[in-house]
Amino acid sequence: MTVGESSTASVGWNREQMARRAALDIPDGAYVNLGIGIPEQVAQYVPEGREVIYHTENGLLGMGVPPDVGEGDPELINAGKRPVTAIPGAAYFHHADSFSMIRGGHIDICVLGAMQVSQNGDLANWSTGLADAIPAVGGAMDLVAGVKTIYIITQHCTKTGDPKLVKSCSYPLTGKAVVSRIFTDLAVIDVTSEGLKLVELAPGIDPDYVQQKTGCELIVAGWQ
Amino acid sequence: MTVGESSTASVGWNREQMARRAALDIPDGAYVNLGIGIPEQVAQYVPEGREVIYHTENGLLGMGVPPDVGEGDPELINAGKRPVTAIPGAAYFHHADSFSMIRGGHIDICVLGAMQVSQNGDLANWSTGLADAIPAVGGAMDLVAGVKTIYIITQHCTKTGDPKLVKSCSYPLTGKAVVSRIFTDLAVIDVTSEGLKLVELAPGIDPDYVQQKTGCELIVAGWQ
Amino acid sequence: MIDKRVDSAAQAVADIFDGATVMIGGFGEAGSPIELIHALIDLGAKALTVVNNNTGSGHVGLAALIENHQVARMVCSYPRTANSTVFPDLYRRGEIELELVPQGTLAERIRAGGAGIPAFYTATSVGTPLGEGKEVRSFDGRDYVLEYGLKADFALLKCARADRYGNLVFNKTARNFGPIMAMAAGTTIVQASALMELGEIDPEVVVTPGIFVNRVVTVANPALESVLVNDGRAYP
Amino acid sequence: MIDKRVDSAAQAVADIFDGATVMIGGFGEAGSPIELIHALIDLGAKALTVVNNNTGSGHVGLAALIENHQVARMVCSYPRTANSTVFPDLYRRGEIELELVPQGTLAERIRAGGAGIPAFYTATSVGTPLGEGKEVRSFDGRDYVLEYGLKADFALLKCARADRYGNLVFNKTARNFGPIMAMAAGTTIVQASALMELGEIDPEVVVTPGIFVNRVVTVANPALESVLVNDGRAYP
Repeated sequence: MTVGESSTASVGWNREQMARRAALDIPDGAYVNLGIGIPEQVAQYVPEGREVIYHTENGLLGMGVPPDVGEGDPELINAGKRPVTAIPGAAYFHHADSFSMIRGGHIDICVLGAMQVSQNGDLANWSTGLADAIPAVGGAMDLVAGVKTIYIITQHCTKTGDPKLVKSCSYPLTGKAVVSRIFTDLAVIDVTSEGLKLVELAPGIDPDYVQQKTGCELIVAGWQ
Repeated sequence: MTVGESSTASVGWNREQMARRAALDIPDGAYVNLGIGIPEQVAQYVPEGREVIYHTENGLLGMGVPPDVGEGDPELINAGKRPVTAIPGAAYFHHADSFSMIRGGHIDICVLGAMQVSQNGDLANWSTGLADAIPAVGGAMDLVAGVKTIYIITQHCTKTGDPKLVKSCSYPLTGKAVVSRIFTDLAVIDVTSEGLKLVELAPGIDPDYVQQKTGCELIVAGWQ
Repeated sequence: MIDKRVDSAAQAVADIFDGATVMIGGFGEAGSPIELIHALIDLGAKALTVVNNNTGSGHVGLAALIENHQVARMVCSYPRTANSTVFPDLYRRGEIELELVPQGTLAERIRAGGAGIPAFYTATSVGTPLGEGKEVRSFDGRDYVLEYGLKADFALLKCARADRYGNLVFNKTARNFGPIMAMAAGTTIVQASALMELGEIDPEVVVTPGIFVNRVVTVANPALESVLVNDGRAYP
Repeated sequence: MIDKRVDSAAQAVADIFDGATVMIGGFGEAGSPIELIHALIDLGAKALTVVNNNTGSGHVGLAALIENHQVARMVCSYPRTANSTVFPDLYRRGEIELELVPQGTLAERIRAGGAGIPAFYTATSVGTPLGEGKEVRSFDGRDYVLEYGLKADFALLKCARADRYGNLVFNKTARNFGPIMAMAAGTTIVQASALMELGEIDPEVVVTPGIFVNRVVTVANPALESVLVNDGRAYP
């Protein structure tokens, strides 16, 4: 399969590779909140030698790996309601304190999934806006409003091939101009004041292909 | 000495008796904050059989008696910065939590001193308003704005014989319409929607005498 | 004497009235006071407004309360669960109202309600559908929405240990909404897994001071929602 | 690796700059980080805005910092002490500014600053001179004033125990402003009486999670302000 074919089944990065790539951008000493789904996997791939503290908004700083099957406490869970552990040096706190960490700008990085990201960094990731959908927002709006740096991990296009990086989001917004960097199966893209800028390509992908799969103009100036 | 003489040196209640009288109005189970000075003494005189929990706004619920001389921890103090103890069942907390108890209406009774109380319950107890005075308010404004019931213990008149219960406070206010009941050396007086109402007299004091020492009309209807 | 202990969950919730606003602690099953919720189902109070982060799972606990048509209105941030259609079904049929609040705004509104703060500003939801219709104000060049403190008539909470003054400590991430709901409710009702003597909880580690708590009932071995759901249980 | 330990108080405060806003923990001597304050006197940074409940006592700690003409402006609730004329003298001579804030409003403003709340409403000070000029708004028929969140460049705090992540626990009523100032400062500097290994502080009893702390210096036997004052000591 070569670049330019419509199926993306095996081009670019797979989910694990996307998480691995995002993990490279988590610096030593960072306080990090990881969204449910692929973002959660980022923790597994942070390069050795970096000490990173994970925050889960339900009330734990210093979240560790999941417990072994059959182990764990049903009251020690993450924001996705899955069992986790606490590392030495962890702390528990209530929801208002937890969201003070978020709203007050104390968390360095949050990695989230996306339904759409616009060229100015607007994020839509909580609702299709369909009439019969049950709206559910959780902590997404607080995270994007409060965390210093928002990273997005997402497939470049929807399952039906529509671009998720767009001029303007058609889905209800989670926050306006909040995204810093986007990790997709095809590329790493920064949100800049001039628009979306290509930073890195997945192996075998070229800028034209990424542009073709993107719903707004990509800045590729200086790209080799 | 008989009622009506200008010296009040030995008429009415003394400071201990004022504190004793106020203590009668602290019910079993109350959460109470006591101001510095005579109000502090109230705790000694709460009738036996009543369990009262004392809050000190610097961060302790369940304040106990002062430690023996030479005992105590210099970091276990009350709002007057004097050493105290903590009873079994006490709790420490930070200032924002402590004033949440106050502002949120969780404290039942606060007993404070006064420079002036007006007939509608305005309280002045923090500043003379003089140009060279160093203004200092502490928690007084928070307490009167937040605690359910504000009791005042005060001499009926100033050292120079001026009434402290007045039509309208001339000193800067601590809060408007906040006082419920006033315990003076001469009487117990309630703040009602019609004005200050005589509730009880110190031994040997008659209503006319109290009225004479009061800067606004006293309701004495029904008084024997 | 201050003794906030009551003998049974039934007694603890007995005065919850039709139309009351009830905050229910828990994030998922962590901290969910399932025995108190079941007592509220037994009591049958109706037309409740319930504040909880979620809408329960399976057919027990909060989901069962909703399924029993006792809840007229939910205030929550995430009314979806993988294993329950109770809320979605009622919502789609128009039989239950929903006030959707971002999770951090929900927490801060509850904390404000308990702290005597009638309103505050937050950047969360600005420029989104959940910010629509809200008063917007700019501070230092950034827009914020005005949000209001949230209070309740009752709170139902679960904790690990309590004493007769109502001092509480929680278990791990079951702490979540407990301390702030305790502050925001007129009557705070707690089920404790263990009851301690006064002084057995170190004053340095008390999480919720007793001033915020009205009733404590000991439920030594509380049911786990996930276990009940996996067993296919329904309440009542 | 996350290691917030620094070797000395001097090193901990070395980047405090002229004109900085510095929150200093403590209520009276309880929680007063006297060694950090003395290091700030040695450093000599000037034109500081200092946020503290009081203005110090005697001629040590905060009073000495003020006496050394390093403070241009105090934000506090109670700038009087029985045993210090340092602040009153400078204030009467017009050599130091004062922003007087009710104690609970001060605490809530600091907490708001740390929690990302730019402003909130409180009933405290309504109808008083301290409420004059403030925006008033009515909620449910009661008047409230608008108050703004308060942040600082630095916080200087004292705690009982800390670990290398910056997790803190305090001693009794020395907790006072520590946890909220830690949240509100860009750089939070803490003197700990004891340094613990990671995990030695139970996650259930951490009062200030390390995310709010930047530097920890161990001061094993901190001086007591009252002892220094009684001994007639002055700093430097």
